[in-house]
Amino acid sequence: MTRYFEVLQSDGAARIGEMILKRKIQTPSIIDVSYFRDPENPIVDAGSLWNISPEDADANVKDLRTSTGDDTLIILPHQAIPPVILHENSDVNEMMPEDSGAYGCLYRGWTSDNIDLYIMEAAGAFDNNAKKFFEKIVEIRNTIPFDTALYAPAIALPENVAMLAYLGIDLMDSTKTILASYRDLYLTSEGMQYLDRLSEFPCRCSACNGADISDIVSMAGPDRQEFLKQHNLNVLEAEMAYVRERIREETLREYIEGQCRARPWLTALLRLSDRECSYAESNTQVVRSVEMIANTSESLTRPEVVRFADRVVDRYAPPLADVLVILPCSAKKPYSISPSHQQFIRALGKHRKYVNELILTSPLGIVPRELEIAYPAAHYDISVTGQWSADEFEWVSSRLYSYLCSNDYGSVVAHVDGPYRKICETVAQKLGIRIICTSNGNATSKESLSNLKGTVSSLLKDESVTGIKKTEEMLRSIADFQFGKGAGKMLLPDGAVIKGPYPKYQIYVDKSQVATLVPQYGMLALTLKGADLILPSNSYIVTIDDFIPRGSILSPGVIKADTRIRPMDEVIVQGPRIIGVGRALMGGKQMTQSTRGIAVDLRHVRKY
Amino acid sequence: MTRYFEVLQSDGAARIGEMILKRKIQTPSIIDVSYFRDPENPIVDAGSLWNISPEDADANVKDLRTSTGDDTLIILPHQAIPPVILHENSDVNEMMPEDSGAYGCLYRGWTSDNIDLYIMEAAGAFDNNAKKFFEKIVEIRNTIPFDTALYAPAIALPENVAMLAYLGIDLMDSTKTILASYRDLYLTSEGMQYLDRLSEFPCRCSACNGADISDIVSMAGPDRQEFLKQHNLNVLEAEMAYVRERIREETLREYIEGQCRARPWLTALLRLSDRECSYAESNTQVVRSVEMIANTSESLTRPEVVRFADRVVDRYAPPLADVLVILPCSAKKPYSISPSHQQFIRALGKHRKYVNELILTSPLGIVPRELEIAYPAAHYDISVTGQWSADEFEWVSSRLYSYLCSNDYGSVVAHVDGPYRKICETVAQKLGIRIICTSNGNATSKESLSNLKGTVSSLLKDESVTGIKKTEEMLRSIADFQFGKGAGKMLLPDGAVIKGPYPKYQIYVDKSQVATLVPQYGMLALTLKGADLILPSNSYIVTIDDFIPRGSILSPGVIKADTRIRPMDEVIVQGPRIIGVGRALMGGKQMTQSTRGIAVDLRHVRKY
Amino acid sequence: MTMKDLNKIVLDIRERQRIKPSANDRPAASWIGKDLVDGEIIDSLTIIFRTSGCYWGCAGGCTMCGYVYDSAAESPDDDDIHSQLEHALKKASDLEKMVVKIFTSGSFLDENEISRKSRENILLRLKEDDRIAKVIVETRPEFVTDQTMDDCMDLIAGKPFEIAVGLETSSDKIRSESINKGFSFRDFVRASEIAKVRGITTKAYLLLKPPFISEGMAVNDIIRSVNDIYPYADTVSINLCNVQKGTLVEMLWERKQFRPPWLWSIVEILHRTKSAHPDIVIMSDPVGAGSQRGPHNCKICSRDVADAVRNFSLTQDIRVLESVSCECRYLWEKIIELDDYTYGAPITV
Amino acid sequence: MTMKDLNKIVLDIRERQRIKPSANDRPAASWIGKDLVDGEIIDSLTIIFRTSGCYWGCAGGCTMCGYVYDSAAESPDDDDIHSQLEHALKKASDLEKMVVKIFTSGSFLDENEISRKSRENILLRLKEDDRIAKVIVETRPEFVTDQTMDDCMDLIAGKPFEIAVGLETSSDKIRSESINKGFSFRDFVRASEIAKVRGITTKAYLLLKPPFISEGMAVNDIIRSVNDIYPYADTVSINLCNVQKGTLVEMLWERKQFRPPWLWSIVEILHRTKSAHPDIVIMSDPVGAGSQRGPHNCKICSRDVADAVRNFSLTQDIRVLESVSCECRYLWEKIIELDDYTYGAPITV
Repeated sequence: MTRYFEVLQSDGAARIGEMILKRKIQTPSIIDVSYFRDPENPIVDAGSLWNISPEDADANVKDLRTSTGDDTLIILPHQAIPPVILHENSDVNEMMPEDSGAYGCLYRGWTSDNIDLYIMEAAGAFDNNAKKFFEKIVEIRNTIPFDTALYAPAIALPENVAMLAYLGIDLMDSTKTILASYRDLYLTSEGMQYLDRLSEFPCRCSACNGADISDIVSMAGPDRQEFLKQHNLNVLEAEMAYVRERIREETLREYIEGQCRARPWLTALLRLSDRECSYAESNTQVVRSVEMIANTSESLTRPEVVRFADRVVDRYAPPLADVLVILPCSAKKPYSISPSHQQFIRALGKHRKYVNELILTSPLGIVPRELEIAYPAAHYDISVTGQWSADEFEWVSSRLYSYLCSNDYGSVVAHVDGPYRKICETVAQKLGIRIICTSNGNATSKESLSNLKGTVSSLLKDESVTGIKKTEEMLRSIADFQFGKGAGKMLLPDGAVIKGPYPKYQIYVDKSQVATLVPQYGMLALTLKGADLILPSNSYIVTIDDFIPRGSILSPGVIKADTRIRPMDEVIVQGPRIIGVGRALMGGKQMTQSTRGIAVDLRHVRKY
Repeated sequence: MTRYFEVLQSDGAARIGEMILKRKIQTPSIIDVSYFRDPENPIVDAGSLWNISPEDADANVKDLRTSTGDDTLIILPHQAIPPVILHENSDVNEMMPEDSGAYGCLYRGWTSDNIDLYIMEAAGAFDNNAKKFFEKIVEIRNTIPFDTALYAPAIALPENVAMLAYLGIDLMDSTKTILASYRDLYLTSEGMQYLDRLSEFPCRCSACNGADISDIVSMAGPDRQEFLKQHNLNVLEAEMAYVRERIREETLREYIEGQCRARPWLTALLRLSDRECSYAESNTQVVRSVEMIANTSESLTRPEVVRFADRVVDRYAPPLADVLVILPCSAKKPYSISPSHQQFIRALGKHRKYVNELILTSPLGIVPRELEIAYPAAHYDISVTGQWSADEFEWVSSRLYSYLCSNDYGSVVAHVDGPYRKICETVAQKLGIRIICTSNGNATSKESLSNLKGTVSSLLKDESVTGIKKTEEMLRSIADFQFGKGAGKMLLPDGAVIKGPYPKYQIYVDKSQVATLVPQYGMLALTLKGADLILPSNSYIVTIDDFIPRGSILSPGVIKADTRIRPMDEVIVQGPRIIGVGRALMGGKQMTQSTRGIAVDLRHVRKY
Repeated sequence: MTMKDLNKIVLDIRERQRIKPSANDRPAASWIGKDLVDGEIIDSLTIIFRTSGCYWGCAGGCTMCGYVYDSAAESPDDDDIHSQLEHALKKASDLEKMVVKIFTSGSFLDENEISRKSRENILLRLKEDDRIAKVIVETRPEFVTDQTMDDCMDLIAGKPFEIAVGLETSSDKIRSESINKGFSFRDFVRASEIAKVRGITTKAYLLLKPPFISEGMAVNDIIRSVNDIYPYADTVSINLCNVQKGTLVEMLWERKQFRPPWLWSIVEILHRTKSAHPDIVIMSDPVGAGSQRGPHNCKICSRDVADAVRNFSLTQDIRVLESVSCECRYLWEKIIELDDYTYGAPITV
Repeated sequence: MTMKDLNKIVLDIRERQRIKPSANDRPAASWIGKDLVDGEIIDSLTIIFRTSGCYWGCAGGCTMCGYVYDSAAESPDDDDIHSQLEHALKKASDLEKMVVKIFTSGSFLDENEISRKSRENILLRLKEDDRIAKVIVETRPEFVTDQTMDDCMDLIAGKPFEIAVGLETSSDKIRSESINKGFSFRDFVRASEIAKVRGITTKAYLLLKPPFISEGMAVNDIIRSVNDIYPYADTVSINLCNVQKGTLVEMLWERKQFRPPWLWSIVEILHRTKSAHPDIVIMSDPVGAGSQRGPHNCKICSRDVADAVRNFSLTQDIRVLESVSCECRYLWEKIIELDDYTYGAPITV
C-alpha cells in the first residue's frame, strides 16, 4: 500500500510508475544518490546506524520531515550489511515512522503500510550472480505490495537497466556509471571499454557528438572524467528512457531477448525468470496491441507462450470427433485465412465438420483450430529459415504428446511435411499409435490435397450424425480459454445464435446479445447478459465495495478479485448493488493489493 | 584486386577497410547518395542508361575523370533493374573503363581489375527476404576479389547495419534513414516508432538532448522532419561507428547475436549464415584476444565452435589408451587448473597416464584434455543456469557420439552428473555400449572421487607398459590441431625435450628449440627449425615471390597460400631464397586475391 | 536485358491468368464523362469495345497493361459489335452534345479486332448522330495508314476526327526496354503526319512512371516527351501508371519493387509543361488515385491533389495546381533526390 | 544482527581452516624495523611469540583477524618461549639502541598464553639488555589490571614501558557489530588509566575500514576515534584493514563485498588528525599496500603513497602527505561521496 507511488502500466513484472514526490519521478528511473544528503531532493537519506545512534537517527528523521514536508521520501536510518552475513528481520522495526509522509527502508522481510519504497539491501553485491539476485527479487516482490516501489542500489549500468526493469525494479541509481567514468571506462548499452582502447566514439550523444577521441584521451584527468561522466550518464539515461518506452509499447520482452546477450549473467536472469514463469506471468497482460516476435530460443519459454500452452491443456476441450487432422502453421494469421489453410479447408470440404483440426507451430506448440484467433495464436511473427531447432522440436512434440494423451481419437491424420512430420512420427512412436500421413512432401500439392480428402473421407464412420457446429464450438472454446472450462457452455447454451461475418461474431441468447468476439485480440467481450450467464462459474469476478462505479474501478474499491485475472482480461464486476463488465487493467492479486490506480475499465454496469 | 580500397582488419566476413579516395572513407561506412551528383564528392555517379545514351554516358565518364582526378570513384553508367527481372550478364561490359582511376559498377556476375567497388543491384528490394539476400551476398563475395568493396544501396537502417557489416557489406547509404525522417519515423538501433507514439525521447543524441517531445511534435513539417533527420542520422552513424568498434575489438559476432533480435529477418540471416558456415568461417581468425561469449542458441553454430568441433574430428587422434574418462567442464579454464579438475586429476593419480580424458561442454561439445588450452576451449564464457537446452543436449551428444564412433575403448567411464550424465546415457544407448558412471550426483564428493579412482584402477589391465606421456601428447595434439594430422609427430619426434612450467612449454629437438606454446591462445609458435620439421607436410605454407622479406609479407608478394590458412594462423613462409615463420593476418585465399595489405607478420626468416 | 527477355517474362505472366467469360454483345465498359474539346467542356461518351483483343498484348505486350484480359474468349462478330455500340449509345440518350471516344483495349483500326464492316457501321452510325461533335479512336500507329485514314475520313465525312496513340514516352529506350511497346517514336511521328495532312488531329497518351524508372527520371521523361511530341500532337494525355492485374508491374508491385507515381509528380509535370507550352492541351485523369495500386500521395492529401489534377485537365489553368499543398510533398522531393541512386530497388514508401 | 550471529559466522569460518604445524621453539615472526620513540627514529625489534593463541580469537573473535592461525597446535612451554625470545634477540645482535615490541597474536599479559614465569623471564631479560630503550607489549585491555601492571613495572624496573591495545575504534557499535572485538571503549579507558598512574604509556591501535563500513564512514570513524582517545593514548597507530586468510573479511572480499581502504583515506586521516593534534604521535604502517588484499590506490601510485605514509609516520611531517598526487584521487573522492549509499554492497573498484 502506498500513498506516494503509483503503478501506471505493467508489462509483465516491469512497470511504468510514478513517485508522487515534491518532484515527480517517472519510474523505472535512475536517481543520483549524491543528492540524498540534500533536503531539497525528493529523496533523502536519514543516515546510517553504523554512524549515528538510534536516538540521533530518530531525531534526524523527525527533523527531516519537519523541514522537507510530506512529499519528500525519507529513507529510514539503516544499518546495511552485505549478503554474506545472515541477519534477523528485527533491528529496523524500531525505526518505523509514526507520522505521515513518504518513507523508504531496507527490505528486511517485513512490510508496513507507511512504506512507499523498499530498498534491496546490497543489490550491488549480486552483480553477476543471476540465481541469488533473481531469488532475492522474487522474494521481495512477492512480499511487498504490488504498488510499492523497489530500489536496487549501486548495480545499474547501461547494459543491465533493461533487465533490472524487466524483473520489476523501479528505481536504480547512477552510482556505478559515475564511478566507471572515473576509471576511464566508456559505457554503452552493450558493455564497456577503456577509453584508450577506442578508435572512435561509437556514439552521437551530446558529449560525444563532434568530439575528437585523441583530444579527449589527452585531456587532464578531471576534464576527461567529466567528459566520460557526461557520456556515460547520457547512455544510462537514454537506455532507461528507451526501456520506459518499450514498457509503454509492451515490447520490453522482445527487447531484452536481444539485449540480455550483453552479459552472460543477464541471459541467465532471463532464463531463470522463464523457469520461474509464474513470477512474470502473474502480471503479464493476456493480450497486447503488438505482434509477438519469437526470435530466440527463449521465445519458447516466454510467459505468453507458456500460458497459451497451459490453457490449451487446462481449459480447452475439443468438440467431440473421431478423427484428428494435424496441419502445419502458416505465415498469414489467423491460419484459416491463409492460402494454404484455405486449400486444406476446401479439401476437407463437407467432412470437415466431423474432424478436429490441430495446427503445429513454433513457438506455441499446438493451436486447436477453435483457438487460432486467441492471443497470441494470430499475433506472432518468427524468423523463417525452414529448419527447426532441437528446442522447438522438443517443445512442439511435448505439446502434441500431451494433447494426444488426454484426447482419444479413432484416427489421427497428419497433413504435414518436414520437421512437422518428424514431430508427428516421434510422438506416434512414443505413444505407440498410428498417425496417417497424407502429404507427399508438399502439403498444398494436388496429390497431397486429394490424399487428405480421400483419407479423411474413408476414416469417417458415420457421417449421418450431426457434425460439429464449427463456429459455435470455436466461440465456446474461446470462452473456455478466457474464463475456464465450462464457460463456453454457459455463454453459448444450445440454441444460442451467432451473427456477423468471421471473425466479427456476436452471440445472442434469447434474442439478447451476450458477447462479441473482438477480432483484434481474439477475445470475447461480454454484455451484462453475458455476465449473468457465466456468473455462476464464479470466475474472473472482481468484487467491489458498496458503491456505484462509473467508467472505471479504482483499486482501493476492490474487495476481492479472482487471482487468475491478468491485465487486459475480460472481468465481471460485482458489488452489493451492481453488476458490471469490463476489462482488467491489473492482475487480480494486484487489484487487491494496490491503493492506487485503475483496476478495471468498466464497459457496462447495471444497478440492482 | 583494387588500388583504391584496402582491407585493414577482418572479423569473419566483416572487415574494417579504407576507401583511399580524395577523402578517405573508413568502412563499413554510411554514404549519402545525394552527393553522388557532386563532383567534389569522393564518389560520383556517371548516370543511368535509362536516361542517357551509351555514347553520352561514355563521354560523361571521361569528363568526370578529367575534372575530378583519379582519386574520385566513378560509378559507371548503369541500367539497374529490380530482382524480379532476370538479366543476362552482358550489357554493362561495354562500359568498362580503360583509363586509370577508381571505378565502381553494378555487380553482374563478372569482375575486372579496374573495379574497386561493386554495387549489389537492387539490394533494397531484398529487405525482409533473408534467404535471397544472403544467397546474393555469398554469390557476390565469392566472385569479387577479397579486397574490393561491396556496396548495398538503399537498405541500411540503424537496426540492420550491424548484420549487413557482419555479412561483409562495406558501404551502405543513408537513403532509407533519411526517408524515414520524412515519414515521421523515429529510428533506434532496435527498430522504429512513429514520433507521435513516443512519450519521451529515448535518446541523448545531439538532436534529442534537452528536446521536449511535445514541442517537436507540434513543429511545422520541415522543422520536425529536420529534427528527425538529425536524430535518425545520429543513430545511424553511431550504430555504424559502434559496429566498426566491435569489428576492431573482434566481437561483432557477440553483438549481432543479441542485436539481430530486432527483426525476424535479421535473426534468419544469422541462422542462414551459420548454416552456410564456410562463408564466415573462411575468414574467421583462429584465435581472438577476447573471450568468446556463448550466450544464445546460435552460439552453438558460430564459426569458431563448428571449426573446433570439426578439427577435433578431422585433426585430433587421441594417444593410445584402453580407458576413456569423461569429465564435466568447469568455469575456470583451462579445465585442469580448476578446483574440480584438480580433484579429478588427484583421484586418477598414477592411473591417469593410462587413460584418455574427454571433457563435455557447451558450446564446444567435447574437448579432449590435450586440446583444453586451444582456442576457444580455454577462452569461453557462458550463462550458467544449471539446465541445458535441447539444442545443447543434442549438439554435445552428437559430438560425443561421433567421437566414440571413431575411437575404440575397452571401457568408458563417465564421471559426470545431471545433463552430462544423461548425454552419456543417451549416446551409450544409441551406440549399444556400456558407460560406467562413477559419480553419485556430486562429482567432487569424496565418495564419487574414490569411486572414480577405484573404477579406473580396476579397469586398467596392464599398467606395466609405459603410460602416455601427457605433456608430449598434449603438444602433439595441439600441433595436429593447428597444422593437420601428423604434424605433431613431425614437430615432436620421439626424444623431443619439453621445458618450462605448464603451460609455457618450449619444445626442443636435438637441443634446438622448435616451438613454444603461447598460453594466451593455446597455439604453438614455430621457430625456423620447427618450420623445417613440418615443412614436408606441405601444410600452412605461404609461397612468396623471389624477394627477401623483412618484418611482414604484403599480399601482392604472395604467390600461393594454403587455403586452410585463417587469420592469426601460424604459417611457414617459403620463397626461392628464404624460409620464414610468422602469423597470418589474412586467410590463405585472401592473401592470393589481395593487392593490398599485410598477409603475414613475419617472426623469423632465414636466407638459404 | 534484351527486349526478348522482357516479352518472355510478360508472356509468362499472361499465361498464368484466367480470362473471365463475358457476354460478347455488351461492351467491356462504357461511361459518360466530361472532356475538353476546342476549349469547351462538353460531355463525353467513352466506349470500350470488347474484341478479340490487342494483337500485341496477346503476344506478350506492354508491361503495365492489363486491358488484354478484357478481351473476349471468342471473337465477337459484327452483330455483337453492333449490339455493343447500341448498348453504349443508349447511355448517352439524354445528352445534347458530346464527344465519343472509342477504345478496344487494342487498336480500333486493327481489322482483326474490328472488321472493316463493323468499322464502317460504327463510324456511319456516329456520323449520323448530330449530337456527336467529335469522334476519337485509339490505335497503335502501325494501323494509321493512308488507306485507313482515307476510309475513316470518308465515313465520318467532315465531323472532327482524332486518332489517339499510346506513345507512352518519346524515349525509344524506355518504350522498348521498360514498357515493351513494340514501336518507335518515328512510327508515331509518321502516323501523326499521315493524319495531319487529312485534317485529322492526334492525341498522344504518355505514361508517367513505367517500371524500373525512378520517380525523378519518370518526371523528366514526361517533360522531355511533351517537348518532343509538341509538333506532332494536338492533345497530350498523361496516364499515371497504375497497378493492373496480371501485369509485370503488378508482379513488381507485389514484391515492393514498383510504386505508382506520386500525384506531386503529375502536378509538377503539368505545371512545367503547361507553362512551357500554353497552346497545347495537356490533360491527365489520375485513375485509381489514392489507392495503393494507383497514383498516390499520403492518405491525407491524395483526394484533393487528384481533384486538382482533374480540374486542371478541364480548365488548363495552372493556378489550380498551385492551390494544393501537404507535408508529404517534402518526402516526395526527397524521393526525387534519392530514387535515382537506389540501383534497382525503387523507393516504395 | 546480533553479536552472537556475527561471532557464530566468524567461528564457522575459523573451523574450516587448517592450522599448519610449526616449531614451538621459534617465534611466529620477528624482524628489525624503525620506530619513532620520543621524537627520535630508532631501530626496533618486533617479536611475535607463538603461543596457544588469543583466547578471544579461538572462541570466534575479530572479523578481520587471521593471526589466530599463527598459534601453536600444542601450547609451547616456558622453555619454548625462552628459545623464541633468544632466537629473535639474535637478529638484533648488531643493533646499538632499540625498542622492543612484543606481540603474541593475542595478549602478552594473558597468562594462558604467556605464563607468569615466562613473562618474568622475558621482561627480566629485556631489562638487562642496556641497548633496549623501551619495551612495548600488546594486550587486550582486560589483562591490564593493577596486579599485572605492578608486576611488569617491578620487572622492567624503570625502563620505559608501554602497553599497546587494539582498540580499533572509539565506536562501541562498530567494535561490537562489525569487528566483534568483545570489549568496550570504557574497558580501554580503564586500562589506559591503570597504566598511566604507573607511568606506563598507552598506544592505541585503530583499524581503518572494518567490514560493512563505507570508505567515508571509515575515515570519519578514525578521525572521531583519534579525537576520542586523545586523552588516553600517547601514540596512535592506525592499521589499514587488509584481507587475512581465514577471516570474515576475506570471505566478504572474495565475494566482492569488501575492499581494503584506499591509501588516500589514510593520507586524509593523517593530515587531518595530525593537524588537529600536533602533540600526539600518529602513525600508520600500510602493510600489504598496493596488493589487492592490502590497502591500495591505483596501480600507478600505490607504492609512492604508501611510502609517503610510512615517511610521515617516522617524521610526523604533514608536508610529506601533500607531496603525493594521482588521477585516481578523483575516483576516491567520488567513492567517498557515493559509498555511503550503496546499502550493503560496498564499492569495490
